[in-house]
Amino acid sequence: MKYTVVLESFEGPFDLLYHLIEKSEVDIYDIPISDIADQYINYLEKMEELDLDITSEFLVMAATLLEIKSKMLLPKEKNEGEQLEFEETDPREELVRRLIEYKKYKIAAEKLKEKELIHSKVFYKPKEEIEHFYESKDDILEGLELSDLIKALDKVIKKNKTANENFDMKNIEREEITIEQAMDNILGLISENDKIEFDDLFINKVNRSNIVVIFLALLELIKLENITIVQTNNFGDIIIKKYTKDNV
Amino acid sequence: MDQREIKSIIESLLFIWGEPLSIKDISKVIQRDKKETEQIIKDMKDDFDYNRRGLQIIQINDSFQLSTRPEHYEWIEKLCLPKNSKTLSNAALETLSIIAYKQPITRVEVESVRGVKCDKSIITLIEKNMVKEIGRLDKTGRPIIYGTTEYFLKYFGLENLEELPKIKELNEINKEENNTV
Amino acid sequence: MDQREIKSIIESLLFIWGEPLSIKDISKVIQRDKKETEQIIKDMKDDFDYNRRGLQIIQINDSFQLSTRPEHYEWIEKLCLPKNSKTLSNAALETLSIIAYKQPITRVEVESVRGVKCDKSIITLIEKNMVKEIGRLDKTGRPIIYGTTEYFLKYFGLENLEELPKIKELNEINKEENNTV
Repeated sequence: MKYTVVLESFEGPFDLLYHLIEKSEVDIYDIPISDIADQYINYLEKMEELDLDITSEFLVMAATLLEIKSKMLLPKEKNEGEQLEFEETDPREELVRRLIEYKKYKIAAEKLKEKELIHSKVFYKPKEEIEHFYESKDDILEGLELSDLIKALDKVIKKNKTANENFDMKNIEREEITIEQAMDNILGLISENDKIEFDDLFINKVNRSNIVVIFLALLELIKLENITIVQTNNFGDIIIKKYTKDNV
Repeated sequence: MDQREIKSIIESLLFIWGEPLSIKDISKVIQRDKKETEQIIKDMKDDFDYNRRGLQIIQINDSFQLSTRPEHYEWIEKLCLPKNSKTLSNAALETLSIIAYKQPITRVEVESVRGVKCDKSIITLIEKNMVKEIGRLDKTGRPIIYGTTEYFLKYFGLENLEELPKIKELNEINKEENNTV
Repeated sequence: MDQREIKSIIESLLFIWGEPLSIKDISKVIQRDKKETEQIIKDMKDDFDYNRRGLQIIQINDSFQLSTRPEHYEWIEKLCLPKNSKTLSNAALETLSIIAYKQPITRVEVESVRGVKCDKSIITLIEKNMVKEIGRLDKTGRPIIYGTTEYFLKYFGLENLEELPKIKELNEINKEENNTV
């Protein structure tokens, strides 16, 4: 049976390198390059075995480590010629500088994470709807067109971009109506119109489950003696009326 | 948990709830019985008044709500007047568009999209018969669920809600516009 | 109008506004200069803390906002589960901290510190409104310069950029660590 080695994930070559240095408990200003380079390459090999994606940055770092390693192996030149100044600098210097720079921000990121944790527990209230101070209630909904509605929505979404991450546009589905809602709708229609035709209930309700719900609502209303149904001849229109003792 | 801590918690509950919150719901959270809870809130009302706080606690039947004080109206008006004349009259329309597309939807959800309280514009929309209550959510506070009316469809010349222009298209328009910025 | 009345008005303004409200706007309403206004609000902050109120006043640059207290989170959670945004990934946090400390900064500079590509995490941070483009460098390719937003400050509960953990401290941490290593 294959067993999987759990490899820590690293945010980049510096992250990995720093990890190795800490693990080996060595002085960052005096890194045993040869040793660390081996560990680093070893780690990349493990990643490869596990089929993990090794980005080019990790490989570049491996090359850099090997380059430094070979430079360190070169015998120190004697104080001759112009090369001397160049050779005097420690080949690890640039790497160390960058490592320390990286570590600073890694620590900062950890501190920010702590703050994030605390402040994700704080809540605000939305702004009150102060536009209302100026709206004369009468004319706001006069002469609107569909395009005004769309523009308004578009505006809201843009204005409030961050809050709207969860305004999931792709998954908006029309919700099914419940039997209670359907009953309310039917009663509403009847009180407006006295009587309605059965077929009228299903106009626009193309969805099959809605049709079932409306039908169930109708049955429920009959049972509750809220409505009554009349059909004068076979295959004629079915009329729905408010229930009264007279029309039974 | 001492009395002061409980008051502190109740204040934060009222703050984030935004609309009337029932004694029942509050007492459940703070794990005190209803009578005790009511007494604590009445104490708080007095504290608020005594300390001339900028907010007051108002009671509506068995519910409580935080609000500003009427005597501060003129100051609030000063804050709001110059800034917002631009956005005038769009509140109701924005609210309506969100309800139309996301129905069934609660007030809190509408507000989280708009980023602004919407209680007043929802009342306006109900008065105008564009929006109606279509039920209540079965959770704490039993928040009302809103949807659009038949009149809404008629008004905008739609046969049904499926006829609303697809939001996906809207999304793409947004994306394009963002790219050009 | 005495100090207490002013505080009361400011409390109601903050309540109404909901979002960060600038000292400038507040000072205009209460007709005091900005310095005095700021002092009054700072007093209020202390009052709120001292009285263990359920709300707190937070500062973001030159603006103030009312919010609940983090220690009440568990109680609020019992009432309702407010929308909890996902926290940032480590990659995004690293990128963000580099931008925060070194802004204004280009993508290439961020990448040279992190040693990895950062285009994706920068896009994420822009989408989350933590980071924004603040201009372009006047050199070949005119690379974009990035900086943090006000929302970034609020998200991490920072009054301003000076409140970021001191880099000096970070240096000391390094030294200490080096000694122990």
